[in-house]
Order: sequence, then structure tokens, then C-alpha cells
Amino acid sequence: MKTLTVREALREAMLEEMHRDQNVILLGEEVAEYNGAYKVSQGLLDEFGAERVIDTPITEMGFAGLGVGAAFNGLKPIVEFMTFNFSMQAIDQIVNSAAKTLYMAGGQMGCPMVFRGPNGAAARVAAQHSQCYASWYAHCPGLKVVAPYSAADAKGLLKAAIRDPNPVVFLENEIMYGASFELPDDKDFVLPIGKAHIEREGKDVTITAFSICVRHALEAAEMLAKEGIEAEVINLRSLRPFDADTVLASVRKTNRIVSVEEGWPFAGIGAEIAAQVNEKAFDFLDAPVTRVTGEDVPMPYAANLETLYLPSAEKVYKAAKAVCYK
Amino acid sequence: MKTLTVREALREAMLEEMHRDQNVILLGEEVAEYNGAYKVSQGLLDEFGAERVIDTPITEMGFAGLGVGAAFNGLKPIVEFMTFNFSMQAIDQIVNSAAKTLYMAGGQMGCPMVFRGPNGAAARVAAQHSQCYASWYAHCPGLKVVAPYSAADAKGLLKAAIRDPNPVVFLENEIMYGASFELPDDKDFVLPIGKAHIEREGKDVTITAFSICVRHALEAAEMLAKEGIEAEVINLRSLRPFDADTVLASVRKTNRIVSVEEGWPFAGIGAEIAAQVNEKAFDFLDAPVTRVTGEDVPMPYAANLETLYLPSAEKVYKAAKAVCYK
Amino acid sequence: MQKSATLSFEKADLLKLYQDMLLMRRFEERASQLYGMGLIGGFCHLYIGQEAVVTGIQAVQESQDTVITAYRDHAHMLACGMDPRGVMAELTGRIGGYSKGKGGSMHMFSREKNFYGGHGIVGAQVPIGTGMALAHKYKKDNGVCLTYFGDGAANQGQVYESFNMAKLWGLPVLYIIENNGYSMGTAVNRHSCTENFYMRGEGFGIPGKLVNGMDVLAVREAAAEALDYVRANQAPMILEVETYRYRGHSMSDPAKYRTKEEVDDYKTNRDPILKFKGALMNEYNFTEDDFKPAEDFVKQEIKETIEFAQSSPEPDASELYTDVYVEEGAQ
Amino acid sequence: MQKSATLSFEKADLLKLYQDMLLMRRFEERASQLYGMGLIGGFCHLYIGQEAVVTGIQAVQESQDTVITAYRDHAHMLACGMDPRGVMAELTGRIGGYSKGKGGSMHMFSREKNFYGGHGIVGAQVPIGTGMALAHKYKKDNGVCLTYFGDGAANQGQVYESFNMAKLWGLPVLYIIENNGYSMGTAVNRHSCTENFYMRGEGFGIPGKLVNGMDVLAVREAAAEALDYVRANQAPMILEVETYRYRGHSMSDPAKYRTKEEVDDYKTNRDPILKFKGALMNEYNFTEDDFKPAEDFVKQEIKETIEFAQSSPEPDASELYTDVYVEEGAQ
Ligand SMILES: Cc1ncc(C[n+]2csc(CCOP(=O)(O)OP(=O)(O)O)c2C)c(N)n1
Ligand SMILES: Cc1ncc(C[n+]2csc(CCOP(=O)(O)OP(=O)(O)O)c2C)c(N)n1
Ligand SMILES: [Mg+2]
Ligand SMILES: [Mg+2]
Repeated sequence: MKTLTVREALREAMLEEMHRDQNVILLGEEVAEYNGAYKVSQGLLDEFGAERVIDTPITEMGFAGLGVGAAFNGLKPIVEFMTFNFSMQAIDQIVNSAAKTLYMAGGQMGCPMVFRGPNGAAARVAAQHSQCYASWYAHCPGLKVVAPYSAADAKGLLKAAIRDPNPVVFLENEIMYGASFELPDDKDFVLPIGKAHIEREGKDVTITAFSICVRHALEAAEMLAKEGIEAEVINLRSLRPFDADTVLASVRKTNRIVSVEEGWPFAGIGAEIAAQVNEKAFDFLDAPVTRVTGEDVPMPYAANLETLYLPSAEKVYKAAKAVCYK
Repeated sequence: MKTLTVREALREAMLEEMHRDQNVILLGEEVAEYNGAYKVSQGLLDEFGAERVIDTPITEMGFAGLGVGAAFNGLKPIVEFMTFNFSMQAIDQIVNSAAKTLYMAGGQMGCPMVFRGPNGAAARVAAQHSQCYASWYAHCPGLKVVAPYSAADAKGLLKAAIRDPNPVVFLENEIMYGASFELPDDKDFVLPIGKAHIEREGKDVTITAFSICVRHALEAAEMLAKEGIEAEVINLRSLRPFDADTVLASVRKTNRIVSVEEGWPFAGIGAEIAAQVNEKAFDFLDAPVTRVTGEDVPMPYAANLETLYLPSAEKVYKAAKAVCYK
Repeated sequence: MQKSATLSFEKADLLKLYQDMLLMRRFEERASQLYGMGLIGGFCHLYIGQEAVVTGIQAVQESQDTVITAYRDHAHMLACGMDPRGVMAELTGRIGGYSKGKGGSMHMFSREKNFYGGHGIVGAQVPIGTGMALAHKYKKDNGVCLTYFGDGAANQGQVYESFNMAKLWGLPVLYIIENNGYSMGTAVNRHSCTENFYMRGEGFGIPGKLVNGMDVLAVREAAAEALDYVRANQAPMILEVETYRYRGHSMSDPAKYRTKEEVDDYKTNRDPILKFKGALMNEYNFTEDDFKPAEDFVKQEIKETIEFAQSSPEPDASELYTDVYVEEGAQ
Repeated sequence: MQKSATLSFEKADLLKLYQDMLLMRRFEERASQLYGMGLIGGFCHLYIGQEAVVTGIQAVQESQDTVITAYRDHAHMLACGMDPRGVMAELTGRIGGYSKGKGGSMHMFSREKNFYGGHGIVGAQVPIGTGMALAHKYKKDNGVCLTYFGDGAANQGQVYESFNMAKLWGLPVLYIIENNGYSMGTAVNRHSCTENFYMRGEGFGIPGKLVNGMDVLAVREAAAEALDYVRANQAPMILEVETYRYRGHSMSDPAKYRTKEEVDDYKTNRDPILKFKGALMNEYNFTEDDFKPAEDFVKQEIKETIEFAQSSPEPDASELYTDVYVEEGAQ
């Protein structure tokens, strides 16, 4: 085992996979000479040169489309969005060109590539820079959608994403970049896309979360434990394919579930969890499926309002207590 | 009362509102000289001239952005997307510029405009032309999202959308354009955005749907009635704001609910309904909230596969029977 | 590949051009019929009138080059050497189609023939083609990506984003603008602030050339020069080809936005096939008999194509759920 | 608006330019301090070094004209006559800010002062500004929309979509490209295939002009001419202004991608405020005393600004849920 930050883990994943497969290239704004706006690609230009680590102009629709074309023609591009907010400019290429081609081609050719970058809120960056795209992308067949929490997630899942022959949307979190975690010291450490991870076992209530919200969930579990409530915390890791089995098994045991996410509630990931739990574990539910989400408003800039907007350990704790009727 | 097709109803709504408010303009591809790709704007160029009915180049991001700017500067633009599939090119302008500005401006200025056009599947137009954007747009605070079924819906809601001081996404359906319905013969017939409509009362099971799926729901209700099952069919009309009150009241009466939509299931409108019913009517549910949706694949072109992909009266009927345990 | 042994090499090449255009014309005419019969559905965009464009260009492409275009793509596939049977069976939505019936008219691909679609979203193929060029450069395979788009698409922002990157990075991409005078019902002068598009690269330092797209030899020559330029300089170029579509934008467009006279003028005085046939007879000493093998070949090919497209079965219901993902490791 | 009564009209105008630039400079310096103190958060993009651009241009705008820009917007707001107190209080996220603290540095608006944001998405303001010009034309108010964007933004596709529509429809929009040499950490020659941008309208028939953005009088003159052109012809024009930002891209950028010499050269030899002050003394016979009222005014204004921005309270918690929608009929 070794200790890495999420940032280093992402970087290592790219480093190793670019050594492993020389068709893997990285392109995006400031990924090369600047070493990444958030330093995730630190040193990769030096390691692989300007042919494989490419600074692009600020033309998301264009360079995402170039990535698709490069994937069609034999490369395995990693397209970095400085943040996923800017992927809206490119979303037609992601959904119509990358996600649907394999199907439209009857399986003859697809689009092996990764779209990655920080998703959701950073700190105080306001409405246009704080949106969570998890549910939008997870809505779309043809895409795989992954959202790591820890450094192990980040490394294992990014390596899997790069190796995956399908287009993968890889949702990082800027605030988590600096967080440190232990992870296996193994070049072939890869995590399967499509499997959730039980971060903490418990029998009283299930809490699902992804990305930074796993942190809130774990903190809430600590608080609950002090009151004798054993929460099972599931780190979803993959949103599409969605590991319903793990979630449902847990709910069948705990009979109650709280879903946590930073994005807006309406038709979010929590909504999907509510639907699936309903459809497949209805008789096991002792309380309504409950959601902790970002508030249903654009992200405000003011410090106090931003705090009110976001999910927190406290909010998760309260929701978990409520479903436990305590 | 009079009888109109949905197409005529939409046209009348624009005609009347453009007479009523001379700041209303219409822009989009083929809306003027061609009278609309689907003839929805028939005659409007003749009536209002080229300053108010404007043919645009095929540059969705650009002309949607122009619409936002025109709205900022005092006009009330209706931006027509030939189909909502193409709105993905413009979605950054819709969400980041139109939906979020009022909030980002602390209420000082907003973006009064309508984005409209056919959404979802037409017939045999395959993966890139058949996506349903209902849940994506309904996810976003700052937008209102409306999806008419009948001619009355179309006229009453489009008039409301044009008068609304907020950005409204107005999701039509190409296949429904030719369908005829009765509606009030009244220039001031306006329907409120945010209210669902009970199309058929019933006590045994609630069926919610929007757009063309209301048709499937009503047909299914007929089939169910023959077997003595009285379905209550709710035409949602508005997806944001969402009329939870009407849906919940119905579920409290019928104790079971089937949601119907054409879009993909994951984090769709049905998922949101499942979540809300869970949260607010959990104790009234005698069966799991059940979804009938488009299949979780890109839309296939082949006639037989397309039929298999889509929701149908038959599928709704089966789902309703299942939740009635019959 | 029906080269008559009795013709000189040059004559054989010329006859091939004729045969290619004729195959496209007949293919599209029959597609129109099948559409009328209800065997083809949805959007169907015919290429009739524009045959000289893709025929002239693809005649000079090299085998490592790749091709991408929009939804008006049947002729491009034929020009790339794809089997008309598979193309037509895709139009009828059958399992024998290039996409097993799942893509339809607008969405077909053949890696084998270097044809990369078939794209339904206006403009989207332009950055994709530019990215294919990036891959050519990366792989050092000396390939060029021939990226076709329409006059309407030429206004799309992603085109200019692509221009900038292609020029900045020296990507081997030939941008081919098929200017058929209309973007759906909108004439060029109503959708574009400039009459032509070959100089749309001026602000980006990308050279452009204009050529008469009703003359297959002129197109071929211009394309050869343009491909040479792109390949030698590893830099993008724009080739605007002026052409005309006889039919409506798609099968559902009555095309009332133009006069009968305008259309008839093209059909009578500038038809790429008629005029080329005339030129072959007048300038290259072809006789009616010389055309016979090509015409017979086309006739037979089309006959088999129609049979195949009608007899190939619909995809199995299970196909609905396949090809959403490549199974892990399969690729 | 601190015009000294003792100066001639021309001198008063010149002094106003100086005062405006000085206010911007001091405002940004203090914003930088408050950021360091943790009173401002998130992204904060300073305008230091570029003051002559917006000062020169806004000096000649007419009262019906409208202005829109990106996120590097503090100086634009000041140039539009917005109150520095409200701008700074927005930066500190307080209720007294122009957006009640909900927008922050990148998102402020003032209908009253014809300032339409403050936009965080690169390029998005360009079609918006073009649409504002459409409304000017529709309303026949003789207004022009001054649409500012950076060299990085100048590559965005939506810019060219806007160019086409603006030229095709004759919209009164002045596209002002603030070329400060860098798009974040990427120098122009690494993100653009051309060194300059004023000719990016060539393929669209849009005239362009290049001006030295470190010289406020040159900017003012070029802007006056450009606005005349746009207004008289009801047609778009591009004005590229070459300038330089002294600080990093945003507060979190150490700006290691350029040399200290490069930055120092600008600061020492081309600073727009220093050079202008020198010119006023050398060419317009200003004495140190002449500047005093302006400098005092700025000092006092900034002092009050800082006090206001620190003392204005945070928005009430209930503000989280307001302004998502305009209440029906409220507008
Ligand atoms: C982004 C987008 N907007 C609109 C459409 C609908 N549409 C399909 S083809 C077309 C016209 C394209 O004209 P042009 O580029 O000149 O090509 P042509 O059809 O003449 O070959 C339009 C508006 C689309 N497919 N994609
Ligand atoms: C669409 C989009 N992509 C990326 C960003 C992140 N970003 C913000 S500013 C910037 C650089 C812009 O440079 P330029 O247009 O030259 O303006 P300047 O900052 O120099 O004033 C980038 C990449 C963004 N805000 N929007
Ligand atoms: Mg055309
Ligand atoms: Mg710049």
C-alpha cells in the first residue's frame, strides 16, 4: 500500500496507461505546458511529448469532436474538460457522436475514449461553474459514467476507463484532488466499472453516495454510530452501469436508504435510486427512500448561501435519523 | 368550442401572442419562408413580416444565444429548434445563460423567452433524431418545462409560456402535430404552467404521462376499464414546476401508480415521480411505483425494433395490471 | 471495378467515373421508389444531381485516406466501394444492412472501406473528420481525412473551431464543402453572409478553391491538387464544390422554394452524367457500345441490390439490446 | 464624474480618462488584497494592465449603447458607471452587491447602466451580444452592442456563427477582442493559427481593425471610428485591442508561463496609466496638481468602497430560494 492524493492517483493512472498503450493521448485546455489547470497532468508533457499531450484552444465542441474522430481512427483519447460545466458546449459530440455510434453502426465500430475533469461544485465559483452532470450523463445509454471518491477509486477506475472500449464519462471533484488515501502499490490495480463499493458495513440504514458526498456519508455514519445507529455506506463509484445489486442487497438488510448527491434533486441519481429500490425491494422498505441533494436552485456565490446549498454530513445524519424514525 | 390539430393550436397561440405583444419574435430554421419544417409557423411570416419571423442559419448555439441576448434587451423571443435533438448544440446557452441569469443577477434581470420544437421520437428517424430531453431540462432550476398533449394543452400552454417572464422549454411531439382535439374558442384561453390535468378519473390505479404518452395511457385505461379496472389518467402538462399535489392526491386515492414516458428510464421523469411518491405518499402505496419508458438503448432505425423500443398502450396496460396484482 | 479490357487505361478510368455516377443515380432513384412503397422510412436524403462531386473526389483518394460526411451519404458509401446491397438493406432496415438495420439512411459505417459515417447532426462530422486527421498524423500513415459538409453546415461554429486546430497543428484534412445552393429550404444568400465558402478559411490562413461540381473531371483535377497540397504540406485546405440537388432536401420536402425552371435548367443543361457522357463521346471518341458494359453492370447490380434489400430479414428482436456497449475486452 | 472646473473641457475629458483608469487599477489592487484576506472567494480575474481598453472605448459609447463581456469584468462595470461599492460588495458576497452576493465576481448586471454581464462561459457572451444588437435594430433605438471577448474566446465557434448572422442581417454590434496575449496559460501563438484576430472576419466580409490597447487615446479614437461605422452602416465590425494583463489569469494562477522580463517590460515601459500621465504632462501641459482632484477622488471612492464591501451583511438565508423564477406577471 502507499498513500497518494486523488490528484496524484489520477496522474499515475494516465501515466501508467500511456506507457502501456501508445495510442492513448491526452488533450484539453492547459493539460500540457501548464501541467493541468488543477495539475492533474503534471509532468505528462515531459514524459510523453507534445504529440501525446496536447494543449487545445478553448473550443470544447471542437476538441471533443476531434477526440471522437481520433477514437474512430484508432487512437484512445482522453479528453480533459477544465471542468464539466464546459462539456455542455461539447455535449452533442459526447452523446450523439460518441455514445450512439456503436449502436448506429450495428456494432461495427465504436468510440473508445474518456471524457474527464472536475464535476460539480468547487468553492465559491457560482452558478455557471458548479453544476453536477452525473444524472444527465448517466441518463444516456452508450456512455459509461464513473465518479470516484478516493485515490484508489480514482486510479483504479481511470485505468479501467482508459482501457474500456466504450466512451466513458469520468466525473472528478476539484475539492477532492488534494485529499490523501491509501491504495495498492500495483501497476495493474484496476477497479471494475459497474461495481459499487461498501465503504462501511452497517445493518440499520443504507447510505449511498458518490464522489465527494461519500465523505459526508462517512462522517454522518460516525455521528450515527455514536447514537448506536449502524449505517452501511455505499460508494457507488459507477453510475452507468449502475450496481443495483449491491444497493438492493443492502436495502434488503437495512430496510431503509438515504441517497446523497450534490446535484439538483429533480430526476437526479437519488430519484433513480428511489425508483429502483421501489421496483425491486419494495417489500423490504420500512421508510421512504430519502434524498439529500443540492438545493433546487442555481449555485449561489455568497459563502453562507453556498454552505446552505450543499449537502453536508449534518444533513445526511438528519436524513438517516429520520428514516430510522429516531 | 372548436376543433384544431395540435399544429394549428400552436400556430394560433403564436399568432395571437404576437398580435398581443409586439416584442414577441420567432426565430429558427425554416420558420419563415418555408412556413416551418413541420408547418407550425404557417403564415406567420406573411402576417408579421421578416423582422419578426426570422429564418436562421443552422447554427443552434448561435441563434439560441441571439435569442437570449434579444430577451436581455427587451424582446420576447420564441426560438424554434427544428427538433430538440439540435438543442444539444445550444444547451449551454439554454442552461448557463437563460436559466441561471435571474439568480446570478440577484433578480435584477432575467431571460423571458421560449425554446420550442418537437422532442423525442418521430417515426424511424433513428438514434440521433429521437432523444427525449424532458428529464434533462426538468432537472434544471431556472427553467420551466412544459410538454403538451392535446391541442388545448398546446395552445393554452404555449400562450402561457410566451407570457411567462422566465425561460420556458416547450417540448412538442411531431407525431401529435396532426392529431385533432376540441378546445375553447377564446382568445384568452391560457393554461397555467405548473398544473397537471386529470384526463380521466379513476379509483384503482394512477397513470401519469406527458406528451404523446398520454394517448397510450388513455388507450390503456380503455383496455383496463373493460376488465373493471378504473384508471385515473393524469396528463402532467408541466414538468417543472411539477404538480406533485395532483399526482400525490391521486395516489392517495388509488394507492398505485404507473409513470409513462418515451425517454430513457435512468433518472427520467418516472424516476422523479417514484422518488416524490415515496417521500410524500409512502404509506399509501400498495404496490411499487412502476415505470413504462423507452428502452435503455439508443433509438434503432428498423421498424420492428423501433416498435419494441417505444412505450405503447399495451405496455402501459400490462404495467397497470401488474401494480393492481391482476 | 468493371473495367472493360477493350478500352485503353485512360478510357477505362473515364468509364469507371461514368459507371460510378450512374450507379449512384440509379441507386437513389430506386431508394426513392422503395420509400414511396413504404419500405424505407424516416429521413432519406437523395444525392441525385450531385454525383460528380463525390465521384470525382474519391477517384483520386489514396487507399489510406478516410472519408466522413453527413446524412446525404449513400453516394459517398458507394464511392468508397461499399456494397450497394448492404447500403440499401440498411435503408430498408434489415439485418443485411451495414448497421444491421439499426442505423438507417443517415448512419452507416465501414471501417474496411475507410468510411466513417453517415452523421445526422449538421456540422458534427467536421471536428470528427479533423480528429481523424489528427490520428493520421499521429500514426504517420500519410493519410488524409476527406471531410464533406454542406453549405448550410459551413456556418456551424464547430467548423471554425476545427479550422483553427487543423491549421495550428498542421492536420491533413481536406474540407469539402458541397454547396448545392440550399440548406434545406433556405437558399445560400439567405443563410450565409457570403455567396461562396471557399474563402471562409481566409481569417485562418487556410487556402480554398472553388470548382464546378457538375463536371466530374474538373472535380477530379481539383481534388487531386487539393489532396496533394494537404498531403505534402500536412495542412488543411478547403475545396468548395458548386453543385445542385434535383430532389427535395429529404423525401418529405416538396421543394417549393425554387422554380421549376431552375431545376430544369440543371437537369437539361448541366446534368453531370449526361454532360459527361456527351463529353466522352465528343472528346474521347466513346461510342454508345462503349458504355454498355457499365450500364449493364449497373443494371444488374441494382437489380440484385433491390432483391437483397427486400429479402434480407428484419433484425431479430434481441438486436434491440445489443451493440449498446462493446463487451469488455472485445475490441 | 469628477471634472475639475479649472480645466478646459478637453483637459477635463482627458483627466476623466486618467481618473477612470486609476479607479480601475486601485479597485483591482484592493480586490486582490481582499482576496488574500479571504474576503473574496472563488474565481477572481483582475484587469490590471488592460485599463486603457475599456476606458478608451466606453468614453465614446452613446447612452443607448449596451455592453457585455466575460468574467474579467470589474473594470467594464466601472467604465459603465456602476458604483464600485456595489461591485466590490458583490465580490465579497454581500447583500449590497449588484447581485445581492449571489453572482460574485463573474456575474453582475445593471440594466440601468446598460451593462449585461459578466459571463463565466468563454464565448457565450458573443451570440448574446449579437442578439442584443438584434434587439437594438428591432427597437430602432440607434444603439450598438459593444461585445467584448478575449483572444482565447476568439476561437470559439459561436463567435463565427454570430459573425455570419450579424453580417447577414446587418446587426449593429461591435466585436471587441481584448487580445492580452494569453488564454489562461496558453500564449496566442499556441492557441491560435493566426497571430492576430482583427482579420478573423475576412471570410465573412466583416472589416477589422487593430489598435494598441496600452494607449487610451488611440483606443478611444479607434473605438469612435468603429462605432461610427457600425452605427452608420448597421453592420458588424471587429476591433482588436492589443493589451496585456499583469497578474495571473485569475487569483490562483502563478503565471509561470511567461518571463519576469516580459511582464516588467509592460509595467515599466508600456503601462497605460503611467504612460498616459506622462503624455498628459508632456503634451497637454498637465502639472502634478492637475491630477490631484482625480487622485483624491479615487482614494476616497476606494476607501468607501472597501468599507461598504466589508460592512454590507451577508445575504439572508432565505435568499437561497429567491430569484430562481420571476413571479408571474412581475416583469
Ligand atoms: C444541428 C442540426 N440542426 C438542424 C438539423 C436539421 N437539418 C438536417 S439537414 C439540414 C440542412 C443542411 O443543409 P446543407 O448543410 O447545405 O446540406 P445539404 O442537405 O444541402 O446536403 C437541416 C437544417 C440537423 N440535422 N442538425
Ligand atoms: C467554455 C469554457 N471553457 C473553459 C473555461 C475556463 N476558462 C476561463 S477563462 C479561460 C481563458 C480565456 O482566455 P481569453 O479569452 O483570452 O480571456 P482572458 O482571460 O485573457 O481575458 C478559460 C480557459 C470557461 N470558462 N469556459
Ligand atoms: Mg446544401
Ligand atoms: Mg486573453
